[in-house]
Amino acid sequence: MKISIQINASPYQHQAADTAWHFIQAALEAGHEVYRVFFYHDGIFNACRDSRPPGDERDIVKRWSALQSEKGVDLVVCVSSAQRRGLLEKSVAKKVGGYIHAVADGFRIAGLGLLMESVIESDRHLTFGA
Amino acid sequence: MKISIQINASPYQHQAADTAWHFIQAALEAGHEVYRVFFYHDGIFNACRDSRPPGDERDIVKRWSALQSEKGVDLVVCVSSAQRRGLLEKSVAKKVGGYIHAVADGFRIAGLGLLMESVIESDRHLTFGA
Amino acid sequence: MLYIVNKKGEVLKDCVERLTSHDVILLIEDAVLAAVKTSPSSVISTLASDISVYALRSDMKARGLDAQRCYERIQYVDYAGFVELVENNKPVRSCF
Amino acid sequence: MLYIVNKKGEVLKDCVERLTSHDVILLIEDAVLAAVKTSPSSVISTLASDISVYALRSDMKARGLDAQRCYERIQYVDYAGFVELVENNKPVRSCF
Amino acid sequence: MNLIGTLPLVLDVKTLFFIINKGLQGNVCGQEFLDIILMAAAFDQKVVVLFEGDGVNALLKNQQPECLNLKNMMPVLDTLPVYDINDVIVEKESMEVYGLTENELAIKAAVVSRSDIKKRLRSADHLFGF
Amino acid sequence: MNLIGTLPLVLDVKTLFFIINKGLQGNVCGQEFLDIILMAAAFDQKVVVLFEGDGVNALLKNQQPECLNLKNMMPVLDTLPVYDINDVIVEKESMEVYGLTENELAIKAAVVSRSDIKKRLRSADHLFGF
Repeated sequence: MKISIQINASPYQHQAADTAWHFIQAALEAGHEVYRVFFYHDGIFNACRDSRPPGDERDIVKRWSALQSEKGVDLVVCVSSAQRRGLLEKSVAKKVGGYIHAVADGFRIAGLGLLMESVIESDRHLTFGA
Repeated sequence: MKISIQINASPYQHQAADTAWHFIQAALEAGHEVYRVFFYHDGIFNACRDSRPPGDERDIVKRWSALQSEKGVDLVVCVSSAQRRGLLEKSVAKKVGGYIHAVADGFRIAGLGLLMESVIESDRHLTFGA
Repeated sequence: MLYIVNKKGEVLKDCVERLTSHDVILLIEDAVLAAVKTSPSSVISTLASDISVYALRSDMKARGLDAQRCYERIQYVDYAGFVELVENNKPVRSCF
Repeated sequence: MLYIVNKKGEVLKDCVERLTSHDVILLIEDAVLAAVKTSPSSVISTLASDISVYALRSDMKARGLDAQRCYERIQYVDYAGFVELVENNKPVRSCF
Repeated sequence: MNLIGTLPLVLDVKTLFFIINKGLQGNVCGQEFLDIILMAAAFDQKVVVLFEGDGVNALLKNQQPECLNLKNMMPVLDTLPVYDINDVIVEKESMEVYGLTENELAIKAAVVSRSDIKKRLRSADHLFGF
Repeated sequence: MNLIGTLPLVLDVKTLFFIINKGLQGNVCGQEFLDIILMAAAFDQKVVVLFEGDGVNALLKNQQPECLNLKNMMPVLDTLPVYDINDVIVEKESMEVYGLTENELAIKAAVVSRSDIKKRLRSADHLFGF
């Protein structure tokens, strides 16, 4: 089964990002394909490269990066949600050669078209919100 | 009357930052003193320097900066909330000579002590949340 | 004591259950929906008469609600009135 | 049809009012509090018997709730069971 | 970085229900939700927009969010037919809760009972909320 | 940038009520709220911690958030007396809602009726929630 995931809430302030992550682990273990994780609304803050939780706590951003590097799950941050909220700034991106310095490893930036594609190609679409 | 304000929610996703701003305008007009605005939890995202809402919409971050420059209201971002969520990163701050490149003009970074001082010195403390 | 409430569901209900004589409650943001008379979730009708109920006018206007659809007991304030309520009541509880 | 619910107040109530025969509901995050028998806000007891009610075990455990305090009709799943519910039901509605 | 992504040439047509059960004013989530709806239409999907619960108030005439410097969503709702989104339904029971009649609605929408909506929902591929 | 701020040498003593009416597990807000409580004690304020509503469940023994990689707040609650925070009260009516008895509570707390709590609340200078 192909599963599409959408995350609407910021990490730490809400459990949504935790629940989604545990769900994805279980889905992959059961042999399903996670077609894409799309970060929307405040969900884009899951991609904050500079997030530094205290050392004795889970690091939500790093956990997402690992999901991409180890399991190849596609992580997409909505460009318009991110620009509104200050995760990305075009002039900065030009200077530093891309958005790669704002978002953590393993995330890519794209528009809502990639959410739609994910939804259309998948058997299920789950939204995790606040 | 001295009023202390605490903002717990991210801008745009919730009305809290809007309501607080309108309240503060009215309080200042009525001759009250706003002792401090303290940004806590996801409220720290109100200070995102790079936030770029579409041109036909209110710019919440700029509105806060103006409140500081025009009315002298003290805007304080909680350092631990901000580090957890990725608004600030110590190694970056060292390189660029301070946090000034992460937070917008008019905000300063500090610990919970400044919230406590604000509360103790004020006649009222109002929290605006999600 | 002043309660500032911004949601109409459980948040408002929890608050209303704890109101006592001469308390003041101000509905802001999405809580103004509870001012509508027909709303079944509106616990406003259950309040004792010695409790003052206010709603923030701009939040009503933003949502297209007019006073005719709302409980007669509700009083309306603008932000200046919001500030006065805060000035005249202590302590203030923000319920969100 | 599967409903995934993460809050126990109005969100759960709105969802429960729309459940029909053979629907499945899964309580996650703070919604697991609605599984507690004594909770007055728990609308679980009002559900028809042909509706299946599940709760996510790890969210119960995290909050110190054990099955003895909860409605007997509730079935418990871990994340693997959560995935199976998603696999076996269509469409899925996330209520938050 | 690729902002559009590589899309397959031919995509399936799925039935997508977009459920608006909260007001559209006060925060940006409703606004960003409408963006998803428009994107779904641009992808030629079968789009149904459903107003229920508190969401029926989003259809009220004379909403004036401008008084709080908030964006009015009514022009976007007015645009739905332009995007060939004509399957707009409102739950009858929720209208009764708020004492609304059909001629008080700002846009054209079919008033449908909860049980009939449920029959339609069962045939959907994916459900979206915010 | 000044992380501590300049504090007056002598601060007033105010009566501060901290109301926990939500669970402390699942997100970081409860945890960050406890930080404010500890800071208030460090400032030698008169601190009262009140558990009511869903918040009474935060006092349950045997909470195991570690199973979701979440931080357990019980060690912090255990620490309250160390910070001279001894005025911890639980609303009787809320305990009844969840069928809890006094010996099921993980920490020492006085069970007080709603009406008696209200009398105490009225004497507070500031109320905090999250």
